Amino acid sequence: MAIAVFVVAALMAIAGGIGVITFHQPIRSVLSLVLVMLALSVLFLLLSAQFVFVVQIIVYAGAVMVLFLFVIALLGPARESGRGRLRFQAGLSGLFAVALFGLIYAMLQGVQYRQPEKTDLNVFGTVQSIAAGLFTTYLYPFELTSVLLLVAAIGAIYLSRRDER
Amino acid sequence: MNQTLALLILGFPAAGAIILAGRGWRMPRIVTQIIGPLAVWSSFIVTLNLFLNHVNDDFTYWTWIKSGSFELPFDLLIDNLSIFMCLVITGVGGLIVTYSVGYMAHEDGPSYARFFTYMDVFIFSMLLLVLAGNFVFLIVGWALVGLSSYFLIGFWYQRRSAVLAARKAFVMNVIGDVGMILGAFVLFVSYHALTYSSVFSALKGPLCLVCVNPSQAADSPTIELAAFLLLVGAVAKSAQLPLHTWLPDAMEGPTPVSALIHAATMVTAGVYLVGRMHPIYDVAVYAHGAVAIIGAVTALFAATIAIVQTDIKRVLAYSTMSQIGYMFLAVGIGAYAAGFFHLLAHAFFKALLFMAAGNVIHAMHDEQDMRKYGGLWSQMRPTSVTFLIGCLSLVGVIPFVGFFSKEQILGAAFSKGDPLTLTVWGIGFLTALITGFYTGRMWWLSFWGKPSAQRPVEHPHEAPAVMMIPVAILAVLAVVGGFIQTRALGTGPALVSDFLEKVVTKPNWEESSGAVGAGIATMALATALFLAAYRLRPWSAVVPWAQRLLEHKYYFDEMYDAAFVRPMDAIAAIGYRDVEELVIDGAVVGAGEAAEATAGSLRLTQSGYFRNYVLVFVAGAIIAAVLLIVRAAS
Amino acid sequence: MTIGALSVIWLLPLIGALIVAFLPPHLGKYMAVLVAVAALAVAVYVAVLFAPDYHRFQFTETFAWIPQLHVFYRLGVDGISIWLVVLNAFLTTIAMLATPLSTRNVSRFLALMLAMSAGMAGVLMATDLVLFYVFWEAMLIPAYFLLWLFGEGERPGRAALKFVLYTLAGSLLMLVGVIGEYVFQNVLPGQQTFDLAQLPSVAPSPGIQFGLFAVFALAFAIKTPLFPFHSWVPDAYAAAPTPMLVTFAGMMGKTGAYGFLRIAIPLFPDPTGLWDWRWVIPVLAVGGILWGALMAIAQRDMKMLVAYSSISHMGFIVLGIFALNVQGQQGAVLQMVNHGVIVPALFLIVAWIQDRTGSRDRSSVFGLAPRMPILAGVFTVVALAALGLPGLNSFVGEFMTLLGAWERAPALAIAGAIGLVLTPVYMLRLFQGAMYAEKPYASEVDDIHAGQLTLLAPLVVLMFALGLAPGVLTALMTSVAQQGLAR
Amino acid sequence: MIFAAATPDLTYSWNQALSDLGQVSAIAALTGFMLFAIIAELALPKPRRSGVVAMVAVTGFAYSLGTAAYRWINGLGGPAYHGYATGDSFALFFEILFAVLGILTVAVSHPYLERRGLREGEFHILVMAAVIGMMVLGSATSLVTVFLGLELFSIALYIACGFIRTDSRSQEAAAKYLLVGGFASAFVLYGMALVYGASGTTVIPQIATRLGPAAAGNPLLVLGIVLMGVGFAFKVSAAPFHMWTPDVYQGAPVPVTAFMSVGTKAAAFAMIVRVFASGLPHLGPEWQALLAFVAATSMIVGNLLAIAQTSLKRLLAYSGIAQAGYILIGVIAGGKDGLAAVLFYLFVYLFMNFGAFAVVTLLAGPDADHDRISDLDGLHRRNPLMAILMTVFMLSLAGFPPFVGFFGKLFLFTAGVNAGYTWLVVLAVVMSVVSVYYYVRVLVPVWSPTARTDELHAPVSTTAAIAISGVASVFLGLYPTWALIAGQVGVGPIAGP
Amino acid sequence: MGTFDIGGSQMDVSWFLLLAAVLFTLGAVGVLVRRNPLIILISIELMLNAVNLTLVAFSRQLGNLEGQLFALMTMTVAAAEAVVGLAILVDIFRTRDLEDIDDLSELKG
Repeated sequence: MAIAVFVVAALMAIAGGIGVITFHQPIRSVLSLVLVMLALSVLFLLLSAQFVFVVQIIVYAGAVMVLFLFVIALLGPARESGRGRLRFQAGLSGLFAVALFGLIYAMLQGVQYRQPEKTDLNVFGTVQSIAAGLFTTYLYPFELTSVLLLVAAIGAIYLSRRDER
Repeated sequence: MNQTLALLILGFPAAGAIILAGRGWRMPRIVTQIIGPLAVWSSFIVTLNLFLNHVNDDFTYWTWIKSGSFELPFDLLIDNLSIFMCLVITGVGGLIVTYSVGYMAHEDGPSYARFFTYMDVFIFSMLLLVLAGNFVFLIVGWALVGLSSYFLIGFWYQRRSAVLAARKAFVMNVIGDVGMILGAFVLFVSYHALTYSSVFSALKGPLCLVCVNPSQAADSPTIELAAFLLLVGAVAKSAQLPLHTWLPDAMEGPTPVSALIHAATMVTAGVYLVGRMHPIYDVAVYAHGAVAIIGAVTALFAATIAIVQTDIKRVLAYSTMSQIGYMFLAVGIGAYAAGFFHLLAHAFFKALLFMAAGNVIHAMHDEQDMRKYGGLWSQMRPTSVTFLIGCLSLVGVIPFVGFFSKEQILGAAFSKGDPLTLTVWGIGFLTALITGFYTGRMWWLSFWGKPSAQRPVEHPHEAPAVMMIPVAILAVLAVVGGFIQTRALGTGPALVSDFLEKVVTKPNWEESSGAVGAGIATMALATALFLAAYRLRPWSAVVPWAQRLLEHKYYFDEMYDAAFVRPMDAIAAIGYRDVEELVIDGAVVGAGEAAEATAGSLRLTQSGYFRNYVLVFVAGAIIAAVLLIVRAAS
Repeated sequence: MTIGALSVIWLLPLIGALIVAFLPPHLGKYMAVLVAVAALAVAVYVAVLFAPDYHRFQFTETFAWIPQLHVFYRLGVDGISIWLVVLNAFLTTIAMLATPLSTRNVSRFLALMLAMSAGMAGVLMATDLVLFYVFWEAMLIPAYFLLWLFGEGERPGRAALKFVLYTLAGSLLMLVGVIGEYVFQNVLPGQQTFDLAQLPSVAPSPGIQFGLFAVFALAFAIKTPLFPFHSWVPDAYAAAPTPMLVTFAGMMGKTGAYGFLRIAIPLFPDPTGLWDWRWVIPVLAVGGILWGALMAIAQRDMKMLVAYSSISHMGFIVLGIFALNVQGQQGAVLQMVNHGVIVPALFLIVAWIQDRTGSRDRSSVFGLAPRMPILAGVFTVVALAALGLPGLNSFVGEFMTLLGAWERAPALAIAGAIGLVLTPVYMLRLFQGAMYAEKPYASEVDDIHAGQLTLLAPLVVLMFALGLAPGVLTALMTSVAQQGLAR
Repeated sequence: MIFAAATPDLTYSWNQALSDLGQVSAIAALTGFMLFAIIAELALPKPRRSGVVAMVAVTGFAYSLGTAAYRWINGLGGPAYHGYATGDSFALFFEILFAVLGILTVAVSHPYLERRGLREGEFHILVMAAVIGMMVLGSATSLVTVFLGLELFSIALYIACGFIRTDSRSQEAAAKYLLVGGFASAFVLYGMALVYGASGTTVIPQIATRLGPAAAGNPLLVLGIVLMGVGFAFKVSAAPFHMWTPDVYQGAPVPVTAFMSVGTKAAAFAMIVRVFASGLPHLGPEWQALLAFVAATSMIVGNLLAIAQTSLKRLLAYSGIAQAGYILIGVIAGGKDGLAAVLFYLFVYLFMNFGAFAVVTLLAGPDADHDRISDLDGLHRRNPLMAILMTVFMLSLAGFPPFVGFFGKLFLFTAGVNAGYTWLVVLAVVMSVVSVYYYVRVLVPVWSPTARTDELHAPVSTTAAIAISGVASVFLGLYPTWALIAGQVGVGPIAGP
Repeated sequence: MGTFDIGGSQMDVSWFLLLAAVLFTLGAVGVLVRRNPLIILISIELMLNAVNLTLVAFSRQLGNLEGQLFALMTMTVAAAEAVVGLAILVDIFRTRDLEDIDDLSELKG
């Protein structure tokens, strides 16, 4: 059962991934990415990461991707036209990508994984456990994300402000 | 006291030179006229004083340098040999400098002072050469006389030929200097000393300190090497084969210079050297033999060339070479005293010949071509007479000084009787005959007959007293000088030999009775040829090729030019163009240009395209991963 | 830490430079001369108090500079460096005096000259390897600016850059050598030292020495310059302004030779690997003697001729150093001093001739002797000294270096002696060509004036004095502070 | 004390939280000042905003500097936040460095912005944010905090690069930087994930202890090292991951370039040292090989490409690439000496490189940065002080003694040879010769005779910043010992005392 | 060791890692070949998502919560990056029509 879910989700994710990089219309790429995200969220759930699953759907697929859609809507549907200037780019890219994947794949083979820790799977990944982690051990990183977001916000505001000169 | 006196010998000419160099050209001419000769005569007096007091000592003044085991003082060696040489130098030198007062009178103020400066420098250098008590100051003096010679040859620097001749003389002399320096190195490495006393006493002791087998010490390759290297110096300075080509050209200098440096003193330094180094040459038989052979060959060689010369000074120059060849021959076979006696005699008659010729040249307004003289006998009687005395002495007519000295040399060679000496005697005999011929040719051509149509001056003036008196003194000496040493003929005194053989080695063979006869016969034949030369002059029409060969001086200059001078210039020019600029500099510049070119092409990778950058990024990541995988695998 | 005499010798010109740079021309020159004379006075004072036969560094100063790396500010002099320190101060004074007030930005020029002099003094006095290196590199900076900003010719900047890059190529590799010497020296960890007095006793293994010697020797060879690493010299000397040449040609090259003597020889007693470097370098030195002379023969430009003659002469110095015996090495030091006296004089004379005739081309300068009798007289002495006339100073050095070389290997001395024969060829061509001709030089040219004569006078006096009594110099050379150098 | 980071710590108390805050007080204080600056920016009338924000920023940096210095002097410092951050001397060293950098940047950029008509307070806020990010990176002892710090200063810099909104070059720089930066971040993150997977923790000291010597050769870790390594190399702008550098440096406003040329590099090196040397000591051979490759490429590419440049910013960018190669030698050599040399070099690089860029800010006109080398024409007459200081910076970068750059190289190279990387050091010195060529080329217009005589006005704050940099470049060279001691103390927590 | 039980099925973490690797590579390809800057941004998001999958998978395999927390942080960062990226692109779009990232090649050399 779980394996079936995994296979389906994985295929969807890959399909979405291919979609991202093949569709000419940006809007279709965005939607493909949403598909990937949804598929991944399923996998997260499968991996006992309920809270991440929720955040993935609500924040990531929901909010961030909508932002992309807004921008696309704002700017108009720009299609890539012509063949571009870098003639060898596509071929070489394919080659390099295959090489990169091959290397990653090769190195993932025969890995001796680490002995798992004894964990109660009933609380693993629940909102409570995440919260307890975030507000105690992860307090510092958590606070840092707030600064990060603040800076991103200021930057975005500054950049998108109309030039007053 | 004597120590100071010895230094004074050097001091007077040095002081004279410094004074004249510093202010001479602003002083009245008379001051120059006084200081120049006075410096030399003062030295002469001091030397005479030492001579009369029989001083014999090695005076050390200060440590010149000390460097590890190499310690060298500035010391002056006063012994019979150096006193003898000093007397010749200051005596004959004094006469010649005095003569110059008149000869150079046409020069303007600065040049006049310059001339006497150079002359004093020369006297100083020559005295240093003979007085030096060690090899280094011998070399210093050796080089300084070369320098003075350079200055004086190039005295009339307006003449390009004089400038070139000066340079030629200098470079040739430097070759000799280098030979001597290397010879000194050999001696130092063997004996760890460079003073004469240490080296010679080491030679007398266990001879070769570095020899593998001490029993070979008597004559070792080391000693031979040192002797040969010193010989290079002697040969260069004394214009012997094969380093002789500078001397004829050196006649570009004023005539007193030729008389002093290129006849009487400097060119005989080689003879002095071999005499001074007799402990070495006594042991080094091959080098010693080489001295004799070089001397003999040079004597003949130079005499043959003298036959065809037309320039009166050049005849005398080749004659000088030839006579020095005799001296070399003498010291080379071990008859040192005979060699030095001929040195003295030659100083008398050759200085006389040059100065008398100088009178002629003066009178002829610097014309030196004998073919344009003629008929001077009646017009310049005193000069002609003195010149004739010189000629007769040169030829060896009895009883002029040349007869006694030359006879002694040939006699010594004849009597020793081994194949080598007999050979050199043969050459010497031949040379003596040729000497008679070319001297006769010179005499008849210049002074006899009718005045040449091309003569620049119709009524030449006789030289002034200041020039004539030194010539006369020398003429007297040339006539009577021989009688101080007549014992070779079986009777009479041998003042020079007795005096010098306290220092140099005595010949270890007896004068044979046949030698005297052979000597007298030789000189008689030579005299006959002298007289016959009047008729035999147009000989060259018979063998024109020989004339050409001799006129080109056996093509030595051409050979040297082709073998050394032109290749050197060519190598320098080609080396500069093709190696220095292309390779040595090119490699450096090329490296820079290569870097720039690489930069230029690398720059194209920075295309400005984002996707290219990412591509390179990924490529880098792949390379890094492969690197680590290969590393792990190996 | 108190500042000792040696510190004063290099700090004085440096501080002087900072002040002089901002003074108006006249005041600047007075100040510069004053500073140079003061430094010379201190250097002479040190030489006077110097003790011979003492086998350590004298007047030492020590201050922990970078103790973590065992780097100390160590100064000291021994018999090898003392005379070079004096020579440097002396030449700096001459250079200051020789600088005409009409030079553009003369204060700046003088300041840079003083700074360069300070750097060279530091090189000669440093007894810590890192400190040596620091001075070694630092002196390039003023040299570069001097060549570039005050250079002559069409593209002085190019010559300056070539000089700096070429020199740096060597000296940066030497930095690897300095580090290697530190890392590979034969001591327990934590006890490393950069002390030049101690380093000879802790030499690394021969294989390492072979490599380290190579990088050090390259740096020194370029600076000296040793054949065939000399190609910066003609450009740089041609571009350098004359007062600069007094110290640049007179002193800077010596620092390379000094490096051979102070560092390459004692620190690497056995630099053998694929071959023995102590045979390679003298062969190159002989090559330099001959090649430099040949190239000098080929030159038409008088300044270039002197530049190449300098390459030839430096060959004798290196040859003497690698004779590896007392005569050779003392002769080399003597010859450094001698060359330092002669070459500035030659360059000054060439420059004055150029000033008056407007040309340095040998073919267009002739017959000056009647026009400039005083110059002719002085030039005579200088030319003779340069060609190694016995009795003048250069002869002593050449004699000693060749004697040393003969003791090591006669072939080296014989080949070197050929250089002695070639030297008069080009020197006399230069001298006679400029001075003599059938007619005097076409236009009226002034003789050198009294100031210029007084500038040359001390040099000429030294040429005679050092020739007559070189023992004065060698007397102090008995103090050798390092093992491995001939005593 | 080390917490088991993975498990929630329900005993975490206020006191503990406050004490942890104390360990990162420099960061915390600066964050506070940044918030204050934001409020000021919002509240104040437009003409006065920029100045006030600048003042706040300087005060914040100074305060932060004071805090860090105080803690440094008193030897306070230790792990905080369950091992996710630390206030150890390594962190403090970088906090001090970045605080100084911040002050210098504000001092230089305020007049620059005025000249270019961009009196916007946001700039200083972004600088503060970037400094915070860098400080976080310096004090991070967990992969998570490392990543967050990295992103924090990167994002601030993306914006800062595009700060001149209407300038196409500024836009291009920002876009390129952001896109390549995001791409590289993904690599870093992927690598971190793999390391996490192999070790079960993100806390760096624990990674080392958990893995132990047995981890050597673990493919997960090797892959992690490759992926992180390329990302790190990107951040220090080492070849072949350097391609963004010249473009971004050239397009960004000069003060931003100045700031990031020093800051990014220092922060990224702090990250490399922390992650590799401290977290993965048992995989030393792997990451050393990787970094050696990167270092060699950087030295070659950086130095050679710099020759051909006409833009000062680009030239300095390539020079920065080459310098990254030199510094990497110290990292590869490792050990106390090597890492201390890295810290020393980073500290002095701050002055010499920033100073050089700061001089370039003076050339800017109202419409554009004038950054061609020829724009320096006649500097010795237009502003002699700046000419002298520029000379000092160039000579120092070229590694001439007695300027400080030489000693930095000396320490780095010594460590390199000591560790057996002689070939790398030889390559470095050979390429250094090339580098002299272009550094000196910059000086040509500075000192050449010129017709330009118009005075180049240098505002007080800029002059002060440049002068401080110049004095530091000279003084730290004449007496490098103290700074080297600081470097040695700084690496104490990583290399041992 | 790399396996864990999900709802009774034994699943291997390497499957997830492989999937993540595929997605990561796809994202990288997107960055490499696409010219529309928006799509490049989207591709980067895809790469980050792939990493998130890796983190969460490891988290599950190790029974260690940290991976999930890390993934959350990553999402935040991704969001911030997206916002800033979009802002920059919008800023560029305001002054010109940028449909090809290769148009951004004023800076080069």
